[in-house]
Amino acid sequence: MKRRPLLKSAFAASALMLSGLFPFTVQAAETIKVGILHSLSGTMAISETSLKDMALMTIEEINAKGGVNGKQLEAVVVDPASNWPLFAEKARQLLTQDKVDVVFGCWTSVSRKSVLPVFEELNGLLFYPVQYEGEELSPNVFYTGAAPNQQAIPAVEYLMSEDGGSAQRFFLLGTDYVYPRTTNKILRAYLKSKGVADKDIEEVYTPFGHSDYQTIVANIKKFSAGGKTAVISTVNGDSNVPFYKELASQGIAATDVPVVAFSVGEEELRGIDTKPLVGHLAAWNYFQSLENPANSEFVNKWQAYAKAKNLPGAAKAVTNDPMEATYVGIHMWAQAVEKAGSTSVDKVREALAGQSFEAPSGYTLTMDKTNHHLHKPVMIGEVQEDGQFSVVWQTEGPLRAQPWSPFIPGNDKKADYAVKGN
Amino acid sequence: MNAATTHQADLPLDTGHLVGKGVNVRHGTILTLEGINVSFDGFKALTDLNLYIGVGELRCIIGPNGAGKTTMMDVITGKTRPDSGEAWFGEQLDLTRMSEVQIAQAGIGRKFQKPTVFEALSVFENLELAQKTDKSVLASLRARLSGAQRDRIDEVLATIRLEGSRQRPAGLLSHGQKQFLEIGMLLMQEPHLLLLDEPVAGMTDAETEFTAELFKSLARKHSLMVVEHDMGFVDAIADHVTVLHQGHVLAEGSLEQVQANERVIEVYLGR
Amino acid sequence: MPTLLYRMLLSLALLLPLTSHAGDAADFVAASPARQAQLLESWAAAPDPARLPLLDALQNGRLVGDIAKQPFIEQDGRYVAVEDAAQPQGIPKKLRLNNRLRGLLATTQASHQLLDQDSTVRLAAARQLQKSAKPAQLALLDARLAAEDDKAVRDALALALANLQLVDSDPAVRLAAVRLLGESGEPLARTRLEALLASAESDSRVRKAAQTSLSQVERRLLLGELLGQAFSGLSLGSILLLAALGLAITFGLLGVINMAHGEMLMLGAYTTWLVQGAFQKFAPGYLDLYPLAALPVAFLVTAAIGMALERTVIRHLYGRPLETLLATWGISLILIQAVRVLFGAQNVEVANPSWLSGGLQLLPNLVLPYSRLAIIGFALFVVVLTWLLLNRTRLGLNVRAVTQNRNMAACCGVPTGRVDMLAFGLGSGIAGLGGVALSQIGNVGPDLGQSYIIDSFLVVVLGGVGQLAGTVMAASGLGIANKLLEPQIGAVLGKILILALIILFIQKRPQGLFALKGRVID
Amino acid sequence: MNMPMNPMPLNNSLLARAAGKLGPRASLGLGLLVLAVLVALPLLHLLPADSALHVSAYTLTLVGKILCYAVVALALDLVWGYAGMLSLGHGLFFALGGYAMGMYLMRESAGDGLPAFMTFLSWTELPWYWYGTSSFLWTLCLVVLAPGLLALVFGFFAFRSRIKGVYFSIMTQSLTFAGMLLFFRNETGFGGNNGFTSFRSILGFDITATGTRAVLFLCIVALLAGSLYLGLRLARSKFGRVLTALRDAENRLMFCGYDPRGYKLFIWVLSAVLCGLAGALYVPLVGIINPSEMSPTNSIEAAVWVALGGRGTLIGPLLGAGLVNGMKSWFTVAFPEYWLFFLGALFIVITLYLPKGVIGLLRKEKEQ
Repeated sequence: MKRRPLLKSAFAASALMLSGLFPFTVQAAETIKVGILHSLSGTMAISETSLKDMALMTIEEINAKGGVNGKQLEAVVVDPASNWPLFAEKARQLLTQDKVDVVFGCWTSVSRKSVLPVFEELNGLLFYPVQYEGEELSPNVFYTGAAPNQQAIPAVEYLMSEDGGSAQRFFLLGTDYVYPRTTNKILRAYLKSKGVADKDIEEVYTPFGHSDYQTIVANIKKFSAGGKTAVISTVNGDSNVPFYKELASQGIAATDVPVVAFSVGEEELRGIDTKPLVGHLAAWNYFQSLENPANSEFVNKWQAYAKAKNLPGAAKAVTNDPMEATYVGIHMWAQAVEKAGSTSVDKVREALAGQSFEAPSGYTLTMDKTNHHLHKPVMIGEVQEDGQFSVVWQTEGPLRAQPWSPFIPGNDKKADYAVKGN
Repeated sequence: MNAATTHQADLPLDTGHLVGKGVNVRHGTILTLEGINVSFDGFKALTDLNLYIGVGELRCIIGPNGAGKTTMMDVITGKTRPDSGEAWFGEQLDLTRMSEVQIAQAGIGRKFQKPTVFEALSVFENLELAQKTDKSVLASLRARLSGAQRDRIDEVLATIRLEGSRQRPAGLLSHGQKQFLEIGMLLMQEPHLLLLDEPVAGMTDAETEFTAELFKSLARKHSLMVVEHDMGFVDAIADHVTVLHQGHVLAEGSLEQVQANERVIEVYLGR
Repeated sequence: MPTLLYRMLLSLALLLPLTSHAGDAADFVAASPARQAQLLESWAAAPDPARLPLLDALQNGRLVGDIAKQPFIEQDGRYVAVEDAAQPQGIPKKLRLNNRLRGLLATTQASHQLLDQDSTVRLAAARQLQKSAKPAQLALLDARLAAEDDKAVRDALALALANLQLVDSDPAVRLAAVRLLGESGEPLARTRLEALLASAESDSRVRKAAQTSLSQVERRLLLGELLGQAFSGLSLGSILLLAALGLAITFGLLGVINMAHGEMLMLGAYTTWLVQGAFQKFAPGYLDLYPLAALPVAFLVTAAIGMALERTVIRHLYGRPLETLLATWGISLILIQAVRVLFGAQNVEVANPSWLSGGLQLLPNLVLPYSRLAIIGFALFVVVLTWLLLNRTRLGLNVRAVTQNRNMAACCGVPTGRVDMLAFGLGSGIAGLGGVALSQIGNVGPDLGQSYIIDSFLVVVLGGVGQLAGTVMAASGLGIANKLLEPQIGAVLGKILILALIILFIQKRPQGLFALKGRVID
Repeated sequence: MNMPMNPMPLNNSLLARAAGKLGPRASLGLGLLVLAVLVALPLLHLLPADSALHVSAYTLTLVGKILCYAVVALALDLVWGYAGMLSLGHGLFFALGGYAMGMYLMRESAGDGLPAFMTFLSWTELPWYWYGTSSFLWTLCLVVLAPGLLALVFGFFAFRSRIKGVYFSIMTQSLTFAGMLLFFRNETGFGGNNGFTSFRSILGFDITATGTRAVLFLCIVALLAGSLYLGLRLARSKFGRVLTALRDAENRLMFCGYDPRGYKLFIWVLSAVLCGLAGALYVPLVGIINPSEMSPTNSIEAAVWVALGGRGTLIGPLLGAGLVNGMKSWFTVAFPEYWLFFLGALFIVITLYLPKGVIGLLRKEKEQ
């Protein structure tokens, strides 16, 4: 029987293909399928895992209230494993194989850029919950995180104010990718418009996962001798811990050189001893420490959920801005589906315009009528000893997003409504 | 693991061609070693070694362990560069300036102490690879065995008595068979000079006898240099013996002469 | 001379008993942030020892106010009334400070501490004022300088005063101030002198003196910078060394391409976190000692895991180094995901104990963080320990025997299986120790090990496989080279350049820095 | 140099060839069958979506992706399985080919202007290495030249100083790591972390059109078939036997008069070029190329495909790439949190119990 091995390999190969053709799904009768596309392994798992859990909690909450249009929501969770081509593949799988009606997911800009063509080709619907650099406006994406004008610029305004320490010099420190670069570009233009000279702005980028901040902190020290300095940090994820630890051990206190971060929230602070960091700042649209009934309900619900599901680190479960944005996004989508009476993407998109929701931030957030972004309030929080932020400043009300920042040349020609292939 | 490689000279890459088709042996000497010194981190492996091998000669080298036999072979084959001294192949080829590959292509074949054959390849293929021909990459890509080449392989197969195993993977051969295969590979290279490091180690008496016959028939056509501990074997083949000790030549002559030499006795039997 | 007059008046005012500070706390609690700033500034110019408890409470975050804006100081959960406040109404709220107020508070506290009995307190206060004194405090500084009898404090005060006197209307005063600043090594002094030179300073003597002082200051600053660079290179080197040392044993001696080595570092760091948690729970009084306790625990835990891996997987793969690579990579995937499932994907918090927080201020622009100093020392300690273990113990002898000739060692009665296991355990344990050190300067998360694995292999290969001295040289060399290149061409290009250099270097010495020469039999 | 780096089963390649010889008709038949299925897939994709036989874009992309990986596995096997040099940097060559194609696709979608990320960096003209990338022909040259030249230079130096075994693996790993760092930089001019995305068209055809996708898929099948044929010819030539000899006893080969450097360099560059070609076809198919393709992890994974399938054989790596990636696709949906455990355990089991890979297992059964 000399042919057997070859037949066997053929069998193996065809089994393999079948597994590709019919991925793991369980068909249930009357449900609305919701895709969740967050990395559960790889480098981004650190940030995205809790968003997946938050999405599941929100879906559970909606289901407990009777679902949407009388149907239960069914979550389809996949793991794109922090691998960008895999994001595109999984997005296609969710839309065409699992036939989900909406996808909540992505964290990094590159993952969003990777799935964008898929969503546009298949006319899917993606809710993106993280603050980002703007410069994009797809009809198939709703952005529930902040655009640069909803985070970066108010933070700098605050730093330049008397209460913020009247900073005159700015050290823009970021991880080398698109979000920090765009943000810093916008900030530079903004600072120039405020009369800050080029020599008073220093822009430094470090690679992903950079862990040795000795030289950079020494440079910050040197730079800060030239006048009241603030550091504007767009340092990403894991690099923050060594950065803050180095700041503390080289004796840079917030009173001397405040650091305002756009990517550090409650979740990131869990990994850092915050005692030496008191007074450093972060700018977000939501903080866990906000005192209002909607938020305390939100926080309690999350902590109870974490405990009930026995999530790792449940004892210290915290909420943060992207989690709130996920929560708000799912609720808004559910409201829009109810309003449209259908899960059809085109109808839901129409219904989403102008949709509003009482968010845990204590504000009523509204989805803009045209530009697919939320109107959001901006808050500056100071790091406290307990790893929480206390809000030291906030905008009067929600701001409208400017995905095409006026500080980037050429953007004045871009339409402020969603167009395919931008 | 390490590093005789540190002795390697940097050579240009394109050495895939025969360096010299013939070896100039006008003075009847195929190999000349003069004043060779080699040391490893202070340890003197060869000191002021002088050795001459004539064309068609069958020379046996004996000597206690650590006498420098293998290092000498390394010097001849280009594996180790001498710190000083001269090594000539024939009259014109300076071995100290040639790479291992160039030396092999010039016509020096070497058999290792431990038989090394290409274990994943068949006996036939082992011989095929060793065959004297253009060994460049391009030639190998296009290579087709001609009838004459095939006949030559069959001939050698017969010589080393491995006709019955021609398609067997070399890795499955017995130790003695591997020794013969390696000798056969040397023959395929058609070298002018054969260096053989303990060729009969691990062979049965019959095999040893056969090997002795084989070597004697090879001499005249080729020059042979045999390192061996088996005195019986040496007695059977050698007309000329060199004794190495502490990196230089202690005595030279016929086996009887050498065995009668006081210093040799001293070295072998201890003081 | 209006200045002189002004100064005399102020000095007089200082000598007068301060009329009313009875309402200070109440004023402050009731005030808006802007008014609070004004209050602090005025207090800074006119210190009063009686105000110190209030300032301390404010700084510690113990000053609270109730709904009626009455001030209280929180003590052990009780609210003690300051001044003549009644019972608190409702739950008093902590007074939140912002950075501006914190800065002013530090200055105000310092000017109050100038009146302290203890000269070290006064010295620290004077140093703080060098950085942040405001013109309104000129008179105060003048008065304190005159009254000060401790030389060190007087020098510090003089320097603080000189900062303010740079804008004095009297050229002689300015000249003296400029000369004094030349003695300073503060980065701020350079800025101030540069500002003076850029201003419309008319007096040529002052200008000239400022030039001289500036170059003096710059020289001192340069020294600090160079030392700082050397230190950070050394520190990075010590970290690379700790990361690579375990690998030098598992890879260098046993020949196992241990891709799970990084995970041993990670497990060591997680063990530190667990030990910290245990201390928080059971011995909060000794919390500061947790890193010391974590060392043996981390060593034992990772060594045990290493030995278990050796027994179950790796021992089947000796002599097949490239296959150990695949198997250990599988192990590393499993360990990472296991930690992720057990402890969560997020980083966990490992806090520096107080004795590893902060740093040694060697020069005004050179701080050597205690954590990094400790790591350099620790790295040396581990190297020495490893050397002793390998060269001075029976186990070390056995390990070297087995790695050189396994069969021969077995014939001599060396229990090779046990030696392999122990050696692998040792390598893993050392990696665990490295993990404890890494937890003090970086993040502790499931991916911790991944970021060190490539560097670790480079260090071992560059140093020469199986060469402890080579590993040490390679680690410190890489660290220093990285830090020398970083300021010139940036972190990324620096790293790429170093990788390119290594690839070229390996050309010349394919077996690493410290390879043995010798005859090799094929 | 007794690095026991390749304790390859003695007679593995012999057996491989034996198997080939024993049932040439059967294997040819099977090969043609697989080929027919692979050619049929894109044609079925052209059917209307509601047809029962319609093959979805998802399936086509997934299978296409796996086929690209299969080419990488085959290329890696040529240097590892046959020549005994384990490269942990093949991801770099794959990515370089991908980037070369990506440059063309970016130019195509940018039209006359600069690619969007350059406008974003405020660059006003193309960097020199972008010249000519709007031409498809030059792009094809780049796809071959970029990985080929890099491999040539690196290989020349590495083989000249006889870096081999573990050293070679670590050096290749550093090489791809350095490449990743370089491409992550935005100033390098390849889009930084985001790399290239949002392609519109290729040679004027809409890149998401079913027809384009089908043709692309056919190209990948052709590449795979071509590489397989090339591999087969090489393995059966004297060149292939020299490689095997090189793997098992490099010194013996040198004393036979062969210069190993030329042989190593040839197979190394060929392998890099194959990877580059696979990368070039992969990019338009999945729609993104970014530096994480160069991460050392990806290259290690490629080695795992080869080991799993069975190195030193031609079919093994293909099977390995298919199995691992198929499982990955399935596990990441079925057990998103636990799939790494499966993958990790798989590697351990393979190395411990299946040193000859799946192919070895299948053959062993046959022998019984």
